Amino acid sequence: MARAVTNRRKLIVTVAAWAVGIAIFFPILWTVILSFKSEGDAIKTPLEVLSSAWTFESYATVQERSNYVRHFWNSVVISLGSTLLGLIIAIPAAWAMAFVPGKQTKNVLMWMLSTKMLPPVGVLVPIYLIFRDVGLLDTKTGLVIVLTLINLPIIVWMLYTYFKEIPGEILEAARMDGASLRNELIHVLTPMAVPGIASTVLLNIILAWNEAFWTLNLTAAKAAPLTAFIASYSSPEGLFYAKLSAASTMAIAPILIMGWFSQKQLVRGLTFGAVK
Amino acid sequence: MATKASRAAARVMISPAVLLLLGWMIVPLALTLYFSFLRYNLLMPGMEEFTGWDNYSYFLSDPAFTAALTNTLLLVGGVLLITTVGGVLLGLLLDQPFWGQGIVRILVIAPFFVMPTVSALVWKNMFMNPVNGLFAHAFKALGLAPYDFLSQAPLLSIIGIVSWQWLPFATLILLTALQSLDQDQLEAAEMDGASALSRFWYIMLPHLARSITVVILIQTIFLLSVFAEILVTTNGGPGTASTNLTYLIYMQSLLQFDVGMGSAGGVVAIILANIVAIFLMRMIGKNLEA
Amino acid sequence: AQSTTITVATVNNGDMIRMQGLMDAFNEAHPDITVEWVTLEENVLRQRVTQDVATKGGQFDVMTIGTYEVPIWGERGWLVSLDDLPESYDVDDILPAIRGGLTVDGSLYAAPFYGESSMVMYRRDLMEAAGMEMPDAPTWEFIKEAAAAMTDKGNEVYGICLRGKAGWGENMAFLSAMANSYGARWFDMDWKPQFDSEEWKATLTDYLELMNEYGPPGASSNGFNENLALFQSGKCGMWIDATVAASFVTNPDESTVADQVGFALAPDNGLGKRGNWLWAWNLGIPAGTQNEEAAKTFVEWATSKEYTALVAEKEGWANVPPGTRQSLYDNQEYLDAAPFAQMTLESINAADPQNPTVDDVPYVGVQFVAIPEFQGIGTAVGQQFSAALAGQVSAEQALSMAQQLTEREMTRAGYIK
Amino acid sequence: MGRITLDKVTKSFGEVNVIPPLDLTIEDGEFVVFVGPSGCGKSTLLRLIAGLEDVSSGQIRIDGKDATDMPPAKRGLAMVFQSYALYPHMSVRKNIAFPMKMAGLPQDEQDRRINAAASALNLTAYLDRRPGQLSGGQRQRVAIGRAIVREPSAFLFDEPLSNLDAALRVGMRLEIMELHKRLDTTMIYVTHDQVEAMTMADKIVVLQAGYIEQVGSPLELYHSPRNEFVAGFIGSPKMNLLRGEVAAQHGAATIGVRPEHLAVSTSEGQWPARVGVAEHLGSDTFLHVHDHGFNDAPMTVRVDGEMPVKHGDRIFLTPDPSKIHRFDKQGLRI
Amino acid sequence: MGRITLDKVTKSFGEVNVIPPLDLTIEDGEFVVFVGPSGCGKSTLLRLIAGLEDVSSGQIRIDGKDATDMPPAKRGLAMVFQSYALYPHMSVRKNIAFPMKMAGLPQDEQDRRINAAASALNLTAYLDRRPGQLSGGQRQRVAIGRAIVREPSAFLFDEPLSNLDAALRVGMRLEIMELHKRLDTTMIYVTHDQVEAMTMADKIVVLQAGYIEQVGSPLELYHSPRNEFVAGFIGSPKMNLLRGEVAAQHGAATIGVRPEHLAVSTSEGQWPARVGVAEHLGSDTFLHVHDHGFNDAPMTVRVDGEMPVKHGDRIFLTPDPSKIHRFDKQGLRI
Ligand SMILES: Nc1ncnc2c1ncn2[C@@H]1O[C@H](COP(=O)(O)OP(=O)(O)OP(=O)(O)O)[C@@H](O)[C@H]1O
Ligand SMILES: Nc1ncnc2c1ncn2[C@@H]1O[C@H](COP(=O)(O)OP(=O)(O)OP(=O)(O)O)[C@@H](O)[C@H]1O
Ligand SMILES: [Mg+2]
Ligand SMILES: [Mg+2]
Repeated sequence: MARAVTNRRKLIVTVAAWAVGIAIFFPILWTVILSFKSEGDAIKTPLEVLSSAWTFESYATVQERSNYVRHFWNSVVISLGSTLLGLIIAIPAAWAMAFVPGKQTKNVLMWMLSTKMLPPVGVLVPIYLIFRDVGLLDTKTGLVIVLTLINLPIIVWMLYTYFKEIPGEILEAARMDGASLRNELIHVLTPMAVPGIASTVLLNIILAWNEAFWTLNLTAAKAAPLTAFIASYSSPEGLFYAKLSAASTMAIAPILIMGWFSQKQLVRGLTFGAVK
Repeated sequence: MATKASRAAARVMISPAVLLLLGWMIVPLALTLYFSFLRYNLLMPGMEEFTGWDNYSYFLSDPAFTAALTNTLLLVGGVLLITTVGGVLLGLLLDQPFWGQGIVRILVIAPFFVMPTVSALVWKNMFMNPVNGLFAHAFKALGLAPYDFLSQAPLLSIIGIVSWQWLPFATLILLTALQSLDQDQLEAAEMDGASALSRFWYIMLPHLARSITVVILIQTIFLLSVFAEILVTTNGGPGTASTNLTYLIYMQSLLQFDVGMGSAGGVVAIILANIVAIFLMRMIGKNLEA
Repeated sequence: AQSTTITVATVNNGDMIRMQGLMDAFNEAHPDITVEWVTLEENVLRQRVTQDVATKGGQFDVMTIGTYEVPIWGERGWLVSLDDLPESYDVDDILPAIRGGLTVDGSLYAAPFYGESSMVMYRRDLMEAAGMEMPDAPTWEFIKEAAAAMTDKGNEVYGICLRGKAGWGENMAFLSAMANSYGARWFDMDWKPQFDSEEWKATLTDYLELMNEYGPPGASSNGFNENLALFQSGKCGMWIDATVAASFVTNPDESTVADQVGFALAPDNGLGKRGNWLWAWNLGIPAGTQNEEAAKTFVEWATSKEYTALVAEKEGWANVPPGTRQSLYDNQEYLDAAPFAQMTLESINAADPQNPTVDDVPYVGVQFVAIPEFQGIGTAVGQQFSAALAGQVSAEQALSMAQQLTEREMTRAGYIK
Repeated sequence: MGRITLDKVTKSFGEVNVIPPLDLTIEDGEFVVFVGPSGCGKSTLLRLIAGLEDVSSGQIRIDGKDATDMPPAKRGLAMVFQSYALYPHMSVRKNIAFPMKMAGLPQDEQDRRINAAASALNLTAYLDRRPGQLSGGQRQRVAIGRAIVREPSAFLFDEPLSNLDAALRVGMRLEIMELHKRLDTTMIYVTHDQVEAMTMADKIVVLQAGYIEQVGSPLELYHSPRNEFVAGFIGSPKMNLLRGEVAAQHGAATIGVRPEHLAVSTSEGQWPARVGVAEHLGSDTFLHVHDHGFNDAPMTVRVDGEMPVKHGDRIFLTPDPSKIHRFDKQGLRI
Repeated sequence: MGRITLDKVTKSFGEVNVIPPLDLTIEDGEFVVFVGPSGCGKSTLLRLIAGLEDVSSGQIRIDGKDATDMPPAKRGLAMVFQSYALYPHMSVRKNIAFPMKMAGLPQDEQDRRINAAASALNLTAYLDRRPGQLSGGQRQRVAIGRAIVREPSAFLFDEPLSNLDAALRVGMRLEIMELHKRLDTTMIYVTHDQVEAMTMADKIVVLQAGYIEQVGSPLELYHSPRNEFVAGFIGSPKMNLLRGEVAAQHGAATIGVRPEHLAVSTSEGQWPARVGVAEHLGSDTFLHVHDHGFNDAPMTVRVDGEMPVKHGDRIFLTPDPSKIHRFDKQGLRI
């Protein structure tokens, strides 16, 4: 309704929305707060925690203990790499499904999604053996391949829903204009789908960044990303809340910041064609 | 578009994706299937032998199996219920005009970016720990005995943690869907004398149906394989109170290194997942077409 | 020599992490060897290294493994034997109980980094306030009385903290050891599980009573770390756990009760076995590694007397890895710095992995059964006991479930014909 | 039953004043059409009457009762939206039933009215379809059906035909007019289509930037537009407006001659000119005429379809003197 | 350069036979318009010519060469789509340059042609804008510009004006006609708009269900429709078709009289009737006449705007005898 919203009502909504927003965000906020406390202070009652001294000591310890930069870099390479590779494979597939649909298109799409339901724990050993034999254990390449494969269905689906919204006439126009299929994809389809591709990329980076099972099990030292970094803080001896908070903050901050800056794209992409 | 040339091109274009996924599915699946009929324990090399259905009968008759099955369904169902209902309500709230919309949206979306391991660690230690956790402090401040979430209500606690991670996802999709609702329809309903509640029930909710299906589909895919949250918080316990299928297979296959049994479990899980998948696809198929 | 890189998988325990900070010394002595660390939480580590060694994945050159794995792996030829260690390493200095656990058919398959048993740690101030005095070798009876006397739930002081988190290395480590002192055992000589015995029933009943009445809330998810945090923050009157904890609870930087901690041997029931276990974290080299020489050099260095001296120099004697060498306990400086040293040594020596129980058993291992199936069975039984602690099932139910599932698994594994 | 009075009604969106004070009375049973250029406030005015927007000041009375603060549902009006705003997830039957369901009417009464509306609108065969399965014209009828069953005291239509193709529009236009004849209910109708306005209205309200330029019957506006704006706006093709000397000859700043009021001859006449594009429609031919010596813009002339003229021909135009409209400097009719 | 011949071309989608065998020749430089009811296959035919669909059988020749299996880009045709299908992410300049870039033309030649096209189409000021920043008419011109620079042997237009509002359509219609005059290239134009078809075409092709009903110049079709379908389809308002006795009097199964060929009198005439709805457009009035005694459907009559008739009046109609169309039982012209 375009009728004027009374300020009173707006105020009530504002209070409610902020309360909910802060409640949902609170665990993250609290983690960040604890990361700036000493171990001893971190387990005190909330009021004492807030009034205690602020310190960078946990960050210093974490930094000293583990090679954050390397884990971070591995995470970046793996998530970007798998996203890029995924796009290269998925764009043609999504083009085919969106613009030359056949009777089986829907089924193929659903089948692709169903491959995501394969429980990873059930197939770890076979994959491990295969990776061992081809020498992909503890390599970024290996992880890029696995993450590409597990996220490919999602990428294909997202792109498919995006491409379907692009009028086929434009591609036909390109064809009339003498564009080959390759040029049609590179010069017309891809740039037009940029918003969709952007959100696909974002979601995929998030999924790849947070994937903890394969990244942990197929790496040792060289290719280990931030998920492995976290695994070394999960329950050490002694007080660890502050160190855990610091490590957690360091692990999630990059993706959180990226997500915040690009949330518009992300939100649009997340709708999976659910919203027309 | 439908010329012979373009159809041929389409087949070429789709084949890398299809072949890769086929490989990704078939190769491990075939190996898993093969292993599932072997007595194969990593710790006892050289003793592999064919055992027929042994692994299956052991896996299926394990009392933990029924528990895991129930827990899996409860976990998926519980999280879906909380996130969709919560998502709709939150979506409705955030759809209203208010001050600071952008910032609140950022706050709400944040949990989606948090690694499952991290979120489980944070909830377990900083919040649900019955001695040093925030909830314990809150209970004590209110003069109540601290509640031990992870041992008294392990599955519920995990449902809570997982819901926290997925609520933003549901909220965002549903919020976007709400925003896409044709205002004319709401106005028409208003002219037709529908109260706010009726407008929600008869106009908004049906409009959201499609988005809700997508939320359910995507979340189910991810929720069926919830693992890190359980490993970090309860290790599937106490007893088997929070063991889901994925975790059960993990225990069989990676804790005991009983690849044979784990594979049998994997096959069972794949079958179950596909039953769920078929069910979902049916529902989606209908809802996505329109 | 050209530079080699070795990858070391290790658990995220304090002593290991300390070693990572002292690598400068190693690098100086061996500039041609670069060490990459993979630090993981215990359960994850165990799963990763076992999987890697069993499949010959070759991702690690040195693995941190426990006394449970060494005999099994050694028997299968998965580890490089360490029989050719130089004279200067002084193998004979290693405590016999520890060394015995790492030896298969006369060959040493891993070098102990630190060893531990379990003992009672208690708060002297609270004990005093309760008007009691802890003997050096308490009985379970005494422990129960003391726990009752010290508990003050209003002030968040709990008489006793014990492991409750499910896992063969968590609650089952404690409970198996406790059961030993109650005269119970895992299997009889025919590998028949014994959870239907009176002894197990007594063990579990007493354990549950202790924890329910005098333990902290949420005990069913407490492992070593959780209990350590509780004790350090002054919430426990007594804690029966690994001897290595002693250095943490007496460290004033971390512990609010550092100067009030006393030690005693693990309790017994007068049956000749105490409720303490034996464990060591060891460094082993998987067979087939490309960098065997470099790996050996590292293992030798990390478990040597020189390393002990290095830690002592940099971090003080209280922080050296304990429980592996007799020479450490002959060192007066250490004994002065570590008030718990004597008790640790005695505890270790009191354990006998070959004869862990009152009645005879077919297996080796104090708080575990050194067969490959044990990890799974132990954890499953641990789940049942943890459920009993959480109040979800009764002690009887938990025991009968444990009996059933163990029998099932042992039958499947072919032990029970 | 359906007299609507606007009394000094204004509306601003924030700073923007969309409707300046405006008075208007719509009599019971009248068919009133709002026309005006895009953005002039037609929809806003309609929505103010419907109650979907609050007035900034002034009063709206319906049948004498002050309705200014009544919620939309209480005003007893029904609205047909440009997009129809059908409920996509409900069948046609449910769509039509919705307002009655909201009003809590008994089921048999609902059925009676649905059947009556459906047969009146030729929808009986489609009652169980969803809107998505209907053609544009059918959808439009459903929207009307939903409005009819409420037995409103007035109907509001916001460009209800603009989404339809030309052929369908003609048909629907007639149907709405029939409906008006039959129900004899007040109808307020917004359109930017000339033909619709001229053929449907009892009374046309010409708006520009929120102001009412003229109110009158279609032929009143056609024959005596009050000013140049109305003159240019009403009639198709547009009236030719000539300035300068010719206008001065008629004692005006501007004169206007409609294309259909110019006689064409190839031999003699008042104004010589040259044919540009000739559009042959069969029944008529529209000539776009250049070089007439007045202003730069081509003049449009309507001639008989049989007239043999083509591009480039020299012709002579003679205006019907009684049909010349004269305007002063302010653009007002003289 | 631009002679297109279809030889027994058919097209089916799966089971559905959309185009039965069809022969058609389009001469070089002709402006051909395809009209027909919705779904009759106009777009399909155009897309077959363009090469965007494969023919099911038959042959398409362009300038004598067999083009049946040529890919679209090779046929040397340019197409303007209903939605214009501009590339939204490219500036106007890039849009126009795209086909030349694909053809690998040298940059300076590209620039030359772009500038020529832009100045011809009045787009010079907009070359650096994106399509999203242009009005509908401007977008249409860009689409044409993109087509022009390829110097195609023929242009194909698929309802290019149907997305524009009425006023703009008139303007663009004239521009396309100008363009045709200037370039003298073959143009094939699909529309369902009467006026467009009548005013633009050299030759109209009337399609029904994939069959060609008639091919001829606009006035040919208006004056001598080959059958009832064409008679009813061409001309607005529609021709009145009368059956039964009146028709028999003229020795036909059906006779047709256009609304503009009926004289109306209030006193005397051939056919007595009663006025239903009277649509006053000012310039004309369309009377919907009932009770004429022939068939049930009302007849439409066009009378002068000044004629004082109203709903319910009795009138008399007299057809112009020379303008009566006669059809036999099969609906064919006699
Ligand atoms: N909610 C709003 N907020 C601000 N300005 C608005 C709002 N709604 C309408 N306007 C402005 O009010 C003016 C009148 O809009 P309105 O929709 O009534 O025009 P209209 O006559 O219906 O035009 P059209 O023929 O294009 O539908 C326009 O300038 C428009 O921009
Ligand atoms: N890809 C297709 N698959 C199946 N049938 C099709 C396809 N494309 C068109 N048709 C059918 O072919 C017939 C002709 O369609 P076409 O689009 O050529 O009609 P048209 O004359 O352009 O209609 P309109 O005026 O509505 O644009 C229609 O019945 C249509 O349903
Ligand atoms: Mg409007
Ligand atoms: Mg078409």
